Amino acid sequence: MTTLSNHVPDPRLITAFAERRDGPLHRINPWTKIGVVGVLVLAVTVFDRLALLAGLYGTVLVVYGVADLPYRRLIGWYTLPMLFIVSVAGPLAFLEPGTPIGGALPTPFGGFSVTWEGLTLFLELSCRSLTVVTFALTASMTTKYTDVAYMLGRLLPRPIDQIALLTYRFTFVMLETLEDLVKAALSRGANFSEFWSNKRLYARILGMTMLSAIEQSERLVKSMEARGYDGDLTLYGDVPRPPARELVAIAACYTGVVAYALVGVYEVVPV
Amino acid sequence: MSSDRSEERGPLVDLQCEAHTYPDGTVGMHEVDFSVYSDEVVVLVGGNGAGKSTLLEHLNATLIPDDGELVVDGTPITEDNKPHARKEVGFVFQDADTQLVAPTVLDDVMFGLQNYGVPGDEARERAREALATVDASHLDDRIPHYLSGGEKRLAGLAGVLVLEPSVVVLDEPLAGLDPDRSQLVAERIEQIHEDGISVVLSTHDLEFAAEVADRVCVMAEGNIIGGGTPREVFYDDALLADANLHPPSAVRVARDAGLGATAQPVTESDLVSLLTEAGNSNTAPKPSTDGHRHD
Amino acid sequence: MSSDRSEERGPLVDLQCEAHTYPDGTVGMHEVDFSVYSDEVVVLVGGNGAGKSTLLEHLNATLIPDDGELVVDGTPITEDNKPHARKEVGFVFQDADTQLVAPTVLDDVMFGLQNYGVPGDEARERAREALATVDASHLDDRIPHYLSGGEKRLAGLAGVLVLEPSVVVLDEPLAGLDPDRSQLVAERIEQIHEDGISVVLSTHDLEFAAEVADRVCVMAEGNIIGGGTPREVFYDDALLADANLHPPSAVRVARDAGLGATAQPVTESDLVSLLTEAGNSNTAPKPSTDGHRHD
Amino acid sequence: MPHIHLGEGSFPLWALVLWTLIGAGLISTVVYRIRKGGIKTHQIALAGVGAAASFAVFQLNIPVWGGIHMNLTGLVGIIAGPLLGALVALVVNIFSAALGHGAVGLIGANTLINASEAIVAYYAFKTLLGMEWDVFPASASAATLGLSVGSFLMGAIIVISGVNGSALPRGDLLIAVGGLSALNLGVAVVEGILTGLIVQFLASVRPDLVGLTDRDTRDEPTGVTA
Ligand SMILES: Nc1ncnc2c1ncn2[C@@H]1O[C@H](COP(=O)(O)OP(=O)(O)OP(=O)(O)O)[C@@H](O)[C@H]1O
Ligand SMILES: Nc1ncnc2c1ncn2[C@@H]1O[C@H](COP(=O)(O)OP(=O)(O)OP(=O)(O)O)[C@@H](O)[C@H]1O
Ligand SMILES: [Mg+2]
Ligand SMILES: [Mg+2]
Repeated sequence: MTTLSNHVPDPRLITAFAERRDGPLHRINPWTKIGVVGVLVLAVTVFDRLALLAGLYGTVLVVYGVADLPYRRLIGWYTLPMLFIVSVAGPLAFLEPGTPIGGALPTPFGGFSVTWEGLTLFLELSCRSLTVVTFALTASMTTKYTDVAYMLGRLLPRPIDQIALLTYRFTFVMLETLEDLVKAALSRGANFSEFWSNKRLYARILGMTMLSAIEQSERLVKSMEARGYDGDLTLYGDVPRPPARELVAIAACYTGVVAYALVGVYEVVPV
Repeated sequence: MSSDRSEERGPLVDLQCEAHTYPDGTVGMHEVDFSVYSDEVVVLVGGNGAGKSTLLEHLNATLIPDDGELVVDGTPITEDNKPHARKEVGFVFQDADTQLVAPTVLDDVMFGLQNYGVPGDEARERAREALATVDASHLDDRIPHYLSGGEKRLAGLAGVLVLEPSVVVLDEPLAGLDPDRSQLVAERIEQIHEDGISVVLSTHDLEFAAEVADRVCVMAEGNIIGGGTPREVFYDDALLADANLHPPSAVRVARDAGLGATAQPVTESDLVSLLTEAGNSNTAPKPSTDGHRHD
Repeated sequence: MSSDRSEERGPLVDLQCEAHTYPDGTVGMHEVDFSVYSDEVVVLVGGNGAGKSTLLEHLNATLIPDDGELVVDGTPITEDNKPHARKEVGFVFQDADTQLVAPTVLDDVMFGLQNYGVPGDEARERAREALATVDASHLDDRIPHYLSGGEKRLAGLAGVLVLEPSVVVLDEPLAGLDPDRSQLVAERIEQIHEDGISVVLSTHDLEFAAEVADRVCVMAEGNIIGGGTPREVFYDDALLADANLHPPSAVRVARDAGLGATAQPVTESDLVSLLTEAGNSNTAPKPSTDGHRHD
Repeated sequence: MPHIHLGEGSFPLWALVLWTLIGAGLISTVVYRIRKGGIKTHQIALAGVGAAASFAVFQLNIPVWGGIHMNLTGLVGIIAGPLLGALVALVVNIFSAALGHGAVGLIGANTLINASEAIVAYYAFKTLLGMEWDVFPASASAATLGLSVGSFLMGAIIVISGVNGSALPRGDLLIAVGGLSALNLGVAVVEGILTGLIVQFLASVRPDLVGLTDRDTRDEPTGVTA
């Protein structure tokens, strides 16, 4: 559907990859993947050299390919995370103190130019962000729907787990509602290409989506209470503990990152 | 219908309702007395907005009458023992999507058991059995999102049957289903009935109503305006006209063809046997009968 | 059917589709060639998930084939002239709720006109007329959200008719409607057809299909596996079995009662006239039915 | 310019820990209050399906300035109330992070920002309605205000944390962040107007909905503020 964005990954597509394909990453324990996400977050936060960050990013990109996922889509999905980087690191690239690249741009406020340090910062931030984005997508696209649900049930406290489980289940339903509304309006000649002259149409479509959500929730309450629900949806299913070798690998990753941080970055442990 | 047994035991569910007013002020149902006896299939028919869903939702205390009483298996239901009504009266809602809340079909069937504190292993066991009774064992690890309409409904039915209710209520069980899936669901309903569970359902498909009902209740404008056996109801023109209903196909055909005077067929098979009997009793040469693949 | 006229003019809509794959990889439809000629009612039948909605949504370029072409009234539809397809082919979606987006019914009917730049007064005038053609003038200032299912569908139909399309596509127009409202919608469909607009619809109600169709297309697993007049299709056992369908009631009754050999009734009224003629041609006053002599 | 979430790895470790702790503190408070009041099934269902809708709406491309995306956080706050609104913000951020939008390590910070939007929008809306404002101006202003507070908070979080690896003094960082906040304010106005129109629409088809919100939160007279 053209109006639904291709800059935002469609949960239905993500789930389809997880459910219908079977690559090497599909066979890795979901908890291990969460562990890797954690170690990557830590790593991109503490690593302080562009080369290191770029290496990490490159590795994750390779893993994405090994998992048999489409690179072409990834480019579109990078748009939103890159926007933060461009809007924060963009100005910083000019403001960052350091050696200017090429000549300065004369402006009323003085000379203006991108510095080497600014450029490095920009690239560092990009690698940091895209490393985790890419791996989060890899994990989402290779972890089965039920495993995700069980983990949500495990990780989140009540009642957040209940809300998250329902959100996960109903995202698919709500997407279809939204899509149906857009389809129906398009077939009567609606024009979605300009916002300001069509703002009422947008409001109605989004309003109907919300309304349908509210009414769906009213029906949901009835059906859950009819089966004795009182705010406590526990799932019996579970995701098994990772096998020993995966645990060892994760532990090694964490140790490596922490050691590097202590020695290389914060210099807590003198070399 | 083992009516002696049911009279002896009294109704399984007995609803005395003065009226039901929705929060926005719409009166969904007026004064209604409605009972379900053991081992019967009751079908509610009536136009859109006649109050069928409103009535059904009173039977397990999903809705509460403005003034009145619900008695389930001899126990009056109050705010405190709603769970009793919920347990004895299983409810399959029309909207199959809101019925399935858990990540897999098996989890969903176990959902009710878990709410009543059945331990995991036993719950899993019973859930598998319930899925088997509706011929849906193969669905156990499927995600609700990928189920077809008919499969969703079977899963919803299993999730209710697993609680071993004495009455199962179904709101428009055939809505949106193709003929094959409708038949599958209809067969499951018949089978539940054979297992000794009473069934109350609403439908717009009067052929289906004629087929499964022991008793038909006709609703219009929030009232039960009549009822009886399918034959009594579907040959009562005045009653059907009041409810804006038309008789089922077999009745119309028999009528229009001037056949219905004495035999009064209500289902397709009634009509067929009427016609074949008539044909046989005639001396006329028997027409070619290639079509005994009646379902 | 003025088939000479339609042959002369070529099809109104012509879809040549290699396949349609949904974003998640599901193939909703395989190779399909489908045309709609002027002044005909085409009915798609098939089980749940057979691909009916997928096919219908191609007819006004809501969906685009992976590879293939849609030609509307002689114009091939590309990314740039989708509006042409949207204007010529009106689409009434199954879910009436996602169809009505304006605060009142009249506003909603005017919605399409405003999109095409028709000035307010004229739009209002035409919207009122469109509501009148579906017998829904009294609904004009109601809030769509509070309408009954049948009323919503009439409002949706008016919103499409007002655009004066040459083809109207309806996805399961009778879903969820009571018999009275079904009949009202069915009558409106007949009337649209009489006004010279071609109609394409999908339905699970084969009695209704038999009633309204000039041509029936049978779908299964994303393919059109057969088609023809209702009589051809509903007496083709092999075809129906392939699509997991059962023939409509009249056909089954005629079959099972051994009446169908030559007369082959497909609608209830066919059956009735078969039976009454048989009755009349006979001297027997009672339901004697060797109606196979009828042709 | 889409609605911007903080990106992964942009802050030093101490800031990540700090914002996660504060975010967790906010959520704990909310959870505590909800549990104390006894959460009702209908609240769970409303929050769950509401979050699903908010997440689905994010898929819609709104063609302003090359395309923006919104979660309608202000609207969620107005409909679901401050407590559920905060939880919805968390859940939506978790799912967004899983799809590569937003950041796993900064779920705390991003939740803080979105929850404040929902909470402020809710109270502003109630207040303005109390001052006899019409539905449209009240909801549009409330949402705009909520989202502005959110974007201000986001700017503050960046300035306090400092950008990972940048040697720029905080004062100069303020200038860079000013640009970002300005963009976010622009989006806030668009989303505010849209929210106003949506609430107006909802009020026209289901006038009871605003009252329904009342019922959900009546037992919570004092609000949770970020
Ligand atoms: N949640 C609600 N709030 C307000 N009014 C309602 C609600 N649900 C139903 N009603 C109204 O109550 C009346 C009875 O509705 P009900 O849903 O019971 O009819 P029904 O016989 O089940 O119709 P259908 O065949 O269309 O399902 C109708 O007038 C309807 O508009
Ligand atoms: N949006 C979608 N995304 C993915 N798959 C889809 C989507 N819509 C339909 N499908 C799949 O495409 C196939 C054809 O579906 P379609 O809706 O066309 O069937 P249908 O004949 O209209 O069925 P029904 O009678 O249940 O309406 C089915 O396998 C269905 O699961
Ligand atoms: Mg109903
Ligand atoms: Mg369909």
